[in-house]
Amino acid sequence: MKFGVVVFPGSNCDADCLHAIKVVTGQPAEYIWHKAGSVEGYDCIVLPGGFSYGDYLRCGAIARFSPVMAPVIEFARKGGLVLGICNGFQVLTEAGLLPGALHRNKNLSFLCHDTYLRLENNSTPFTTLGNLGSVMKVPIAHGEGNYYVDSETLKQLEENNQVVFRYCTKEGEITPEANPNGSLNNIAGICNEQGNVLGMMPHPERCAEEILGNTDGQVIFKSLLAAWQRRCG
Amino acid sequence: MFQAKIYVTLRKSVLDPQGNVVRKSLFALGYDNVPEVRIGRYMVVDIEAADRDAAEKQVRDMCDKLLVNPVIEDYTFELVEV
Amino acid sequence: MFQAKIYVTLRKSVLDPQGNVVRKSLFALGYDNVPEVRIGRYMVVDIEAADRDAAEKQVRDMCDKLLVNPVIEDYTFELVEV
Amino acid sequence: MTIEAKVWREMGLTDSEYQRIVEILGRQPNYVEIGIFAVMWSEHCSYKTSKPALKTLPTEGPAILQGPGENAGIVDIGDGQAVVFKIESHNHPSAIEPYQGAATGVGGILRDIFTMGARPIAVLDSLRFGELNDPRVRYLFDGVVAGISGYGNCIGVPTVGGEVYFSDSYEDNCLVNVMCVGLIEQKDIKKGVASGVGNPVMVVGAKTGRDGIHGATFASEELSEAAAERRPAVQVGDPFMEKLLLEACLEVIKTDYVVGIQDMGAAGLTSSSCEMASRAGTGLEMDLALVPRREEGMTPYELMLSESQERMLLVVKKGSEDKVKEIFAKWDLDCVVVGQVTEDGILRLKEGEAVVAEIPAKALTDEAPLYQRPTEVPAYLAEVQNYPLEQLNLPEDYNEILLKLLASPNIASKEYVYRQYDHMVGLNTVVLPGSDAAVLRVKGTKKGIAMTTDCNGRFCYLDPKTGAAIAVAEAARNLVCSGAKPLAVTNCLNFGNPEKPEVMWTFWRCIEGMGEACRVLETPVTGGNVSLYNETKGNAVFPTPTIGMVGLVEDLDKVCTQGFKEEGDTIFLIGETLPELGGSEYLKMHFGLEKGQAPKLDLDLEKRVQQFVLSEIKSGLIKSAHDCSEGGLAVALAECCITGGLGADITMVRRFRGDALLFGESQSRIVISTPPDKGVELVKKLVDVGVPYTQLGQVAGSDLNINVVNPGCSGCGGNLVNLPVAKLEETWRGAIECLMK
Ligand SMILES: Nc1ncnc2c1ncn2[C@@H]1O[C@H](COP(=O)(O)OP(=O)(O)O)[C@@H](O)[C@H]1O
Ligand SMILES: [Mg+2]
Repeated sequence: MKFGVVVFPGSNCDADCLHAIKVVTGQPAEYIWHKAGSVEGYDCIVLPGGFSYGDYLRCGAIARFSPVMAPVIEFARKGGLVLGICNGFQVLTEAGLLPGALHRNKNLSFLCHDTYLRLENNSTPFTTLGNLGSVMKVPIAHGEGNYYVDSETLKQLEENNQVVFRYCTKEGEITPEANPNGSLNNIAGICNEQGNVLGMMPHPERCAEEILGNTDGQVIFKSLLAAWQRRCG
Repeated sequence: MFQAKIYVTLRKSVLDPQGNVVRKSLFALGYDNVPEVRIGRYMVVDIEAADRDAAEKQVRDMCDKLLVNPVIEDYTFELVEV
Repeated sequence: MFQAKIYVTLRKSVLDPQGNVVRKSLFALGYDNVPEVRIGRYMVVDIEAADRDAAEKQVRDMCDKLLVNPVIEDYTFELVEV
Repeated sequence: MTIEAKVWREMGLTDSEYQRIVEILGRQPNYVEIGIFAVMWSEHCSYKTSKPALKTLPTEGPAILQGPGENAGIVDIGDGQAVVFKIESHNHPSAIEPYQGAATGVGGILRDIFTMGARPIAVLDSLRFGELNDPRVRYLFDGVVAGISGYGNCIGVPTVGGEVYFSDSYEDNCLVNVMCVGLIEQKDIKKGVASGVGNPVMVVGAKTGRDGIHGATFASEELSEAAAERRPAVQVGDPFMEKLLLEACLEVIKTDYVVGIQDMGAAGLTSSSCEMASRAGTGLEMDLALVPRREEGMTPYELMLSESQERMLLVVKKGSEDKVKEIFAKWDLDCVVVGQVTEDGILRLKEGEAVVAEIPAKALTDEAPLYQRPTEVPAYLAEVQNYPLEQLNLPEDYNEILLKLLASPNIASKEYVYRQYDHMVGLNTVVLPGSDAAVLRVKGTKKGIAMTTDCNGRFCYLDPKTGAAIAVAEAARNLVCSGAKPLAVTNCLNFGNPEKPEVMWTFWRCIEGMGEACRVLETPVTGGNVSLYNETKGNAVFPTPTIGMVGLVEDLDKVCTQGFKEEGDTIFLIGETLPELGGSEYLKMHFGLEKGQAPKLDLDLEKRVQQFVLSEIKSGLIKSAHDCSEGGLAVALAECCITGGLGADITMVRRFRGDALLFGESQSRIVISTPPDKGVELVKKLVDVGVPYTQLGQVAGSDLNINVVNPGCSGCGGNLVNLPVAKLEETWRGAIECLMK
């Protein structure tokens, strides 16, 4: 299985994603430059965290027009696996691959700390190896992770089971206190209707190695590999 | 040469965290007569165009395409010849 | 009840990184006729005041005290009765 | 230009300095030349006041690859790798505009590191403000933290540590010191030299605007109304531009096109060009008309003195210009040839054909006058040192005092600050902020790099020499507690107006103390930064010689943290508690006193304590280690309990005042825990090396209990502290946030 990690100007978790993918899955992973005209030959595209174009104007708003995004969108429409983490999630919403928008955290300040996530949907290719309702500890690091979408679409998201992760307490309850940024319904990550595009604010690549004291993030990369193996043997 | 003054605001339905914080700190400063504050973006875009219509059309395009996110934002703009 | 529309801009010779990047990406989108973009803030402040003068004075105070950073920003505002 | 106008005075030059310039040039300088001399000879760039003292610091050691004089220091960490690090102040800009001042401070120090070819892997920030009950202070504090967070997070270098102190002495002059640590393969080290006559000189990065003209001179005078008048256009940081610059520079440095490279920091194009020429013993000729600019009608004077951020000066091999441009173009960056290296040692500036300035490069860098400024013992010293502390009443309720201390902003958790910093990006942060020192792994090895910044300004105020030595000792202690061997120091010397003999005296004493400690602890000084004139209306900041230190963890499996690990473990205090209350947070918080003698520091004992703890962390005997700093033993124990989520039962013999025993800040003390069955072995080793210690008790339950027994006085003993760890934690964690609401 071959992973591609897109490098936008200002991406800064690109190297981290590449590292985590290789360490966890043992599969090849390469950078894809934002000016690339195609994403041929990749089985999964990762849009990493960071501050593409400085997060100027709106997070992800400018990166969304990078040349590479047209083939990425095409790839996604054809059912290709696309994972957007943090800034990558913001790019996906700006690009219209995922509904809604991420705006300023409710307390206005950047937040970097562990959060607890409850797995709400383990039937996506990103989460099959996780147990439904299980709690994982994954750090966030963002100033604009406050998920918003109009009530109509929110209703659909919930009905279609597109909410994949919710911020919760250590014990797994969904409470206002457990919601770090004011996201609607404590939403931390969502997928598209087909389930092949996932966007999440927390950083699984930051908790995928023993040495970093937390391996809860591994399940996402391992699930991706498993999904690919099921499909392509 | 034209100059577009673009006013971008958060949609009514969207909570404005920044506006709330500012309202609270105004209150703390003794301004108890400020029921609401909304904070948006103010963009001044210079644009070379043959005529007002052309300029106007282009500004609208830019906003719809890049400058404004319709999911959470609304906008209005003025165009002045300079 | 009055409503103040406050326009905050970066002072003339102060660098506007955001404006520059937006200008460049507009260019990349084919808008080669946009020599400059400056990005500031647009604030809408509701304010209860006896009369226009009182409101105006208060708005100016708020700007000088909290809403505007005089070291790098300038502002203007309009006041409408609502 | 009319010389009668005495323009040099407005630019901060004295008449005698001006005469010196006339002698050097053998003629009257023109306006541009005066401006160039003024900024290069400013305190900020020339160190004309501090150099004589700095020369006395130890700068050599087996691990030192680059000492003072370059853009940053370099230490060997084995395997052909090295650590590049430096600390810098941005005090004055941050006082004017906290967000941008702090942000551009981060930007500047990052450039110092990647200029050498190193990839920045961590930032630390050492901050000082007035008391948080003042709204202006809260504004500065929030602005500075937001600025560091805004810039550091965006560029993707984790901010992993630092310190924050609050004291009235910093009310009008906040201190913002930022340290950056980078990692490099020794073969890739680049220097700021303009060698190779005929080689092209290139300007890279942001366009030049009228930002911060005379910022360097501005940083060399008191923050007065008058100074505010001449305030230059504030520099606004562009972290996105810097990120592109960082990646592009590291890419181009990996090629062999680059001869020398230097960032444009204070005094912008002026300092970078003449320093590069001076180091190489060459000259530079530049056509200012070629410098990309942001604003119209900029004069040569403005172009040379602009402090626009995110710019670099490159000297590349002749013929490689296009290859270099290609690389920068890939990152969407301007890269323009503006001149070439010459042999005559002259910095020659043209505008088109017209020569606008001609100055010997060395005259700017090496011939600034040095000042042996007069010194005089400060009058306040005797008064504060002889204050009769022994007459103070003992506290009624030690529980109450401990909780108050944990809630004091100087001791309370700094989570409010570091949760606003991305301290994880890069996947290297093995020990996160919240312990004594941060530890980062070196991918592909078993090694880790530990780092910390430390300085207790109050101690330096009460006893400059001992205070500065303590800063070094504490920094080393913090590294040792994390299992690292201290390697080297970078320092940031924040003082008041050096033209005042009393300030100058404290400066010299601090350097003396620092030098002595660095010698004994074998941590040479690899560079740093001096920030003087931190003084307003006669109020100078506490002498604050901030120490940044890096250390090496040889095996990451042996890294150690402060939290207690397991019920039943035995707790020891390594080192000795003396009846010392002087300068303690307890005195300040409970009695409102910043008086007394600074704690004694026995450097030989300090060294033995550190060596012992380090070797027993490696041997696995020590499971947790935390040094006693602000708040003394009781606070250290509380922090071990909080971070470990475990309680402790402590019993001590009281030989003197209970408050000194619990809250005094005696030096060279480390609280450690060891497995119950290893206590005997540990004691034996302690006795062998003759390091004093006290067995305190064990890790147990969910409360912190501190009992004292009092031989020969029944009833004086008993339980002094009994508090649930949950209560300690809630008090300690929430304190600063509450004050900011
Ligand atoms: N300004 C800051 N930025 C980042 N981390 C900080 C800052 N201030 C304090 N910290 C972190 O909080 C912890 C405690 O700091 P401090 O009380 O200064 O420790 P010590 O007393 O051992 O020097 C350390 O891990 C330190 O790195
Ligand atoms: Mg410590």
